[in-house]
Amino acid sequence: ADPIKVAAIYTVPVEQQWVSRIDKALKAAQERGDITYTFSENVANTDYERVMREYAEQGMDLVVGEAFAVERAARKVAAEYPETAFLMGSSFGPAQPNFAVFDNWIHEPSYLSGMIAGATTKSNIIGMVGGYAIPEVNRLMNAFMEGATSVNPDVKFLVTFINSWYDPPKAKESAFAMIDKGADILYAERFGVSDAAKEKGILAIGNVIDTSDDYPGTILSSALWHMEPTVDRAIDAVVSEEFEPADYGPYSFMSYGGGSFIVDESLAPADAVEAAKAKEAEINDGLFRVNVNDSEPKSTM
Amino acid sequence: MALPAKDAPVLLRLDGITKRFGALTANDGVYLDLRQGEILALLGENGAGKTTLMNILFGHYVADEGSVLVSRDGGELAQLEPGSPHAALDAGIGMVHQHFTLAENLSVLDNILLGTEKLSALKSARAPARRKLADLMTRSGLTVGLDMRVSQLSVGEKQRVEILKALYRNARVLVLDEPTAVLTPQESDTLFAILKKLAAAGLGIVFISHKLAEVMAASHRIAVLRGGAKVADLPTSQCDQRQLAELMVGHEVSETVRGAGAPGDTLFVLTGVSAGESRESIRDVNLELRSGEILGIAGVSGNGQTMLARVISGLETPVAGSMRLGDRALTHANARTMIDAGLARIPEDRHRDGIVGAMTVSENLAIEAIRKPESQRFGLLRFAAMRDKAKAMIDAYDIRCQGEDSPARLLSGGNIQKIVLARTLEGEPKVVLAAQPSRGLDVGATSEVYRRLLDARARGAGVLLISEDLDELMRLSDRIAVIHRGHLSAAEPTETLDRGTLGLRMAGHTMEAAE
Amino acid sequence: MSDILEIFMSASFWAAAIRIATPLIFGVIGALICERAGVLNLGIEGIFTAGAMAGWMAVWLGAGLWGGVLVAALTGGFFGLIHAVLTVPLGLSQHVSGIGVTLFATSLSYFIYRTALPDVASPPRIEAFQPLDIPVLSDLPFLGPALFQQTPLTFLALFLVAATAYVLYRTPLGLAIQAVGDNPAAVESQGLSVYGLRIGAIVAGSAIMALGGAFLTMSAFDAFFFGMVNGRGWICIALTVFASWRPGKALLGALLFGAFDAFQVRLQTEVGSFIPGQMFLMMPYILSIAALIVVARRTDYPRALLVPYFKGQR
Amino acid sequence: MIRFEPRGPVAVSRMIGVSVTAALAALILAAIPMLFAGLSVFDAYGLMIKGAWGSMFAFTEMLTRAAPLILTGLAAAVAFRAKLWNIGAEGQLYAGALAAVAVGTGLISGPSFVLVPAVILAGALAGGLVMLVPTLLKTRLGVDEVVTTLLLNFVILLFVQMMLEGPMQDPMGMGWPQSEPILDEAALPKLMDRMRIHWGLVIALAASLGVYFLLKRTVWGFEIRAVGENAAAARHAGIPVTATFVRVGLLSGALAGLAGVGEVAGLKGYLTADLSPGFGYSGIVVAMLAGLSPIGVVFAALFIASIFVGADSMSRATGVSNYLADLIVAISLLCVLVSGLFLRFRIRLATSSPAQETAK
Ligand SMILES: Nc1ncnc2c1ncn2[C@@H]1O[C@H](COP(=O)(O)OP(=O)(O)OP(=O)(O)O)[C@@H](O)[C@H]1O
Ligand SMILES: Nc1ncnc2c1ncn2[C@@H]1O[C@H](COP(=O)(O)OP(=O)(O)OP(=O)(O)O)[C@@H](O)[C@H]1O
Ligand SMILES: [Mg+2]
Ligand SMILES: [Mg+2]
Repeated sequence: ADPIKVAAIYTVPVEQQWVSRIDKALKAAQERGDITYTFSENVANTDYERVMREYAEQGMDLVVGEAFAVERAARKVAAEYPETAFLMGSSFGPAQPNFAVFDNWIHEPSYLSGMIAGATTKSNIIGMVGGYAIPEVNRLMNAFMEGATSVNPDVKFLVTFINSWYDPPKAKESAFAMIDKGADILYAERFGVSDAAKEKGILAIGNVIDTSDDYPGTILSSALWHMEPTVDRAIDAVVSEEFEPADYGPYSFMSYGGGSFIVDESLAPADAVEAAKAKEAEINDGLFRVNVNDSEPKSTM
Repeated sequence: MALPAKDAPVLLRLDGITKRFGALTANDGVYLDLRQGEILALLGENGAGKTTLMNILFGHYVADEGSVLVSRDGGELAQLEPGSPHAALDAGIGMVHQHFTLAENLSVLDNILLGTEKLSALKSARAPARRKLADLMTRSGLTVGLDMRVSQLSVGEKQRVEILKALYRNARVLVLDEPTAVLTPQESDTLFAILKKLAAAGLGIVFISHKLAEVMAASHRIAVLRGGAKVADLPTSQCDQRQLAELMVGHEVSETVRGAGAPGDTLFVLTGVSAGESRESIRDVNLELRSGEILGIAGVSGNGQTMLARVISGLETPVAGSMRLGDRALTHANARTMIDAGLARIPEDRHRDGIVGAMTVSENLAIEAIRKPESQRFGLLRFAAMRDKAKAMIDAYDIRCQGEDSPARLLSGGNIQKIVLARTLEGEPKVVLAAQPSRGLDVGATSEVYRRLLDARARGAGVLLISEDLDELMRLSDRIAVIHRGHLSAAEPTETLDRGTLGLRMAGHTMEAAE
Repeated sequence: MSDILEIFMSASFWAAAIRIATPLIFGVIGALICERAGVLNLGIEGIFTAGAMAGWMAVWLGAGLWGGVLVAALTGGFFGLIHAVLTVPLGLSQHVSGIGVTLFATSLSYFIYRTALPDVASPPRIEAFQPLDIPVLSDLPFLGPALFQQTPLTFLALFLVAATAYVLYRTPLGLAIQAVGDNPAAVESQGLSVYGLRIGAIVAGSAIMALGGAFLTMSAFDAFFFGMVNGRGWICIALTVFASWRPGKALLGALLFGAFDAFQVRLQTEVGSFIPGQMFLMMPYILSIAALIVVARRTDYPRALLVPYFKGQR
Repeated sequence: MIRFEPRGPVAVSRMIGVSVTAALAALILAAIPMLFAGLSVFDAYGLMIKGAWGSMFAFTEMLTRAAPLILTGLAAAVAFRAKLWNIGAEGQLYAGALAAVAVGTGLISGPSFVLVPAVILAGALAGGLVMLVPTLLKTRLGVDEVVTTLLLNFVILLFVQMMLEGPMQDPMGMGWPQSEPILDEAALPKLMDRMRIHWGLVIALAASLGVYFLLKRTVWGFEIRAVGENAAAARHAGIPVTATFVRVGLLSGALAGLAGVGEVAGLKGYLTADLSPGFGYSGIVVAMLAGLSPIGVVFAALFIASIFVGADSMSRATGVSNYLADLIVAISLLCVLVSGLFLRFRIRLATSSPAQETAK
């Protein structure tokens, strides 16, 4: 069969952790010959609707994107182009006839990486630097904090948001400030945090993408997001003309391979690794559910 | 006055200079020689092309035709590279511009050094420069504090810096564009003494002036420009003032004479007014102006005249004292209320305060009356009415311009002053404040200003004339007061005063000592 | 309260303040040089971006760190030249030309970066400048970690402050630059070229600004990101006024800003749960405005700032 | 050595000639990055034109993007006329949007003919008040407004974020920092079905006529021009300088605020902290391209919007990085800027030989 035509619309540059996962999954599908792929990055809010329409007008079979700040417009456009399938990142539910949603539901591996961090910290202080306090970020941080306190009730958290998706120097400064306050593990929601950890010789927790090659000996554990299960299912559905406006969110769960957890065993205590692995199995078997808490995390010191 | 030798070598030759600005010919085939040791005065009406000619000589402008020849080191005349001040400086030409060209944020020393050292030098060589300048200052008599910031200098001092700049560069030709326009009589006298000394030492000097008396006193030779062309070039000894005035304007000029006045009641009163904080402040000023008189205020610039004018113009609020016009208290008035109260103000800096250059002549004529029913209705401008009125004023005041819709910035100083006169005197004001009303104006324009002020007086208005020109004050004023360091003396009838007394008081000799 | 005192007592706080201040020092010195010559350079935000991108890319392509610094400076100079040509001989509005240069430099940098590196999942990294370990000095108690464990670019910035002050106040060139920003006619009547001085100052100033950008990608961080300059250039424009166009005060202003930023980052973790984070982030801007109100009366502007000079025009 | 001589009135033919030359220069320069990206230049330009003017959809999209640019352009133009350097239209736009949302999401209720004007008024007022701060700081305390307006942009944006994460956050927004949607009765009506083009454009066009009329025909306009050209002389002539600055500040801020109203009440329906892709800054560019003429602002905004929308669409059709669109806008801007100079000045190459000079 001919490859189907897929377009993606990103509101940030493709290097950003989040969209880089979507981009990667789509590029892989293109490599396989399943799709042709094109994208627009850094699309301003004002322009989002136009870009969606343009792609729809160009006869794209599937449009992938993030509807977070443009929910209403995105849904309206989708409704006007029933021939095109839309798979959009969204905090809300799917909509008839063609608007499917996804989100980065990696609170499970975040919980696990929290368990590792909680068991590894010596100062009992963990610093967390985030971009904005939005649900997608909050839920991962909260899961991480819960995981850490579950193994170490004494652990305290420092939380800062830098109010920017991209300002590595600033994220780095926030991280330095936390190290000054005694943090010996940093939760690296943004670029820049791991650099501070590396420079000061402490540990960092990765998020969404695997950066352990960039910071050997620094990344203690990471919660990774994989868009392949989500994207591939959507592509299959479009190819087989069975695309439904469903919630693809669960395909980011660990049980579907949408999320995964890695740990550098040379840096973590063996029993902690063992406990986390055990919890991982419980989650995959459906025996343990990680809480979803979208409220803004606060410092506990 | 000792003349330079007839066969003194020619230092500089302007050879058929023509310069056009669009349709206007500012210089029209001008030939001019300057010999070593000679002081040449350049005369002409406003807009006759004097400044333009000097700017071409100095390389600010490039002539459309003709060339400038200079003798380097007393040798053969050689063509000067046009359009390059740098080349002019190298050839020993120094210029003191009509508007000072000093960086106010630098010290006197640094202003003089500017451009004399290699820009790649790692350090400004101030010490040797100081020594050379000390020597220059004693020889020429041009003294000024080298470490003062230029912004703190008086006009006279700035002028000295300008000349020092030229001398420091070993100028052999010195050009001064209206050097005395802003100087007091004493300062002017000093300046000309210095110029004579410099000429005797071998410099060639060209100066521009509108003041015929000083031209007669200080020059060896006089050249007159009219409409861009040279109309006369004579030894000073063969000239007289009346003849020069006629040469400049092209027709006979009548002397302005002040008839006997009929002063009426007291109109405008300042009681114990103080304003300002710096050295340009006024302290406890008392003043009474009667209707039908001209009250002159004499003083060396920088003694508070500017502040006094600002207070009376409604631009500055006094910190103490009161101000009254008739029964109306005006102490806290702003410009608007002053105008409405019937006070006309002619500003000393007509380019800065008098006109909005980018707006048209007609708009500038209407600006003070823009909220009056004659110019607007329901907040909408009445263009036709404004234009008609402008045309009438242009005729009545003989404002030379390319129509009422041309931008005011293109007009010459004299014509700009006429705009100000027209719009302020138009409403038959009760009081007229005229600050330096003839500064920089030519003979014709000056006599026009005088006539208008005398007319106002005849009509019964009170005129307050602030001026640094003693001749002007003596000629126009019924009474004269002197301002010194912010204090205003009591006014005395002009008949009881003479130039010498006034000059001394302006210089700060106390009233008692003078009497 | 004691927590707050503790912040000021820590060497790492002061080290952070200097680090955060470094790009601002480059920026404010560059802006100051341009404005002293009479030209406002709102291209600074774009020149920061271009310097950040070009410097980083040069290193990434193998030019070596100092090679990267040089490339950044040349890039800044190039964009400065555009601004200079538009505003000096052509006399165009300095605001618009500056904003135009910012647009141009930013979009060109992004376009080149993206076209050269279309397929990067995460931004490629370089081996950035490392903090120096100066014998003796770096080991001093408190002062060592606070002042002397910085990267070479920070020392370059400090050196540039001193050099700029020296040139401005002690050399013929500096005097000419000051004069041309005050009264171009004074410069021209002394045989110097107004255009030459202004163009030169803008190019040099812009080259220095670009180093501020280079610091971000080669010292503060080790990769280039879109939007990474994030308003730092604009801050420098404000700091220049704050500093009354004096290099010493410019350094002080940048350090104050850096200290405040470092402080708010630390304070946020202390009281972040009570006060919205944006309040902290607003503070530097509000304080800058407050500072301007205090200094406004006393500053003397370069009088010719924003005024184009046309030879021989009325 | 280049020399400039100011020209008098410009002939229409010359105006057209210069504009065409500028456009050609821009096309040629913009071709360089296109070639660099491996595009066929002619196809690319074809796609650009199609992307901005080639269909009703493209055309309305272009107009939609032009509407806020007209308003921010006017904001800059009117302020710059008085030499009040308002660089803060971006912040004022957000203030306007914030106020529109505050009023339009249920603060008051009523029919459209009440709510829509209320929203518009609130936005204009908010923008104006924001600009009042730097204006008063300038007139009362002598604080440079370039810097204060610039800095206030950041303060206001942070304030908007704070409100969107705090009191004004949409409770139904799943925690996203965004406001509640504007009530349907408070939204600016659309101009066409299925298109995004809305009444904001009409407001913008009306505003440009209004500002033109104000500057040209009214006493206030006269005073604005006088203060802008020579504040000292205006003051001496009795024009209330401070009051004029305050009026101009309020008007300029209000116009920028209206841009925010249009974006939020006409286009998006709710407020997020990334509402504007720099419309405030682009407004300055628009104003200067227009030579500060209020009518010219409309055309300049259409020009900028066409270039951006066209180039953006072209980059998508060709699969080239869409940063190309911004780059082409920047290049066009620089070219048009330079060309404006040829209209205002006669440019001569002065050589050192006077003979050559006369030969010209
Ligand atoms: N740059 C210029 N552009 C256009 N016209 C000019 C320019 N410079 C001078 N002019 C015009 O050329 C004529 C001569 O001007 P110039 O300044 O030489 O007169 P002036 O004799 O020095 O007058 P004043 O006594 O008022 O100083 C005037 O009509 C003036 O308006
Ligand atoms: N020459 C000037 N150049 C630039 N700005 C000026 C100038 N003169 C005045 N201003 C600006 O105008 C502001 C207001 O001046 P001022 O309050 O004296 O005006 P005013 O005529 O008294 O107005 P009002 O009658 O409304 O009080 C000054 O603070 C200054 O910012
Ligand atoms: Mg003259
Ligand atoms: Mg006032």
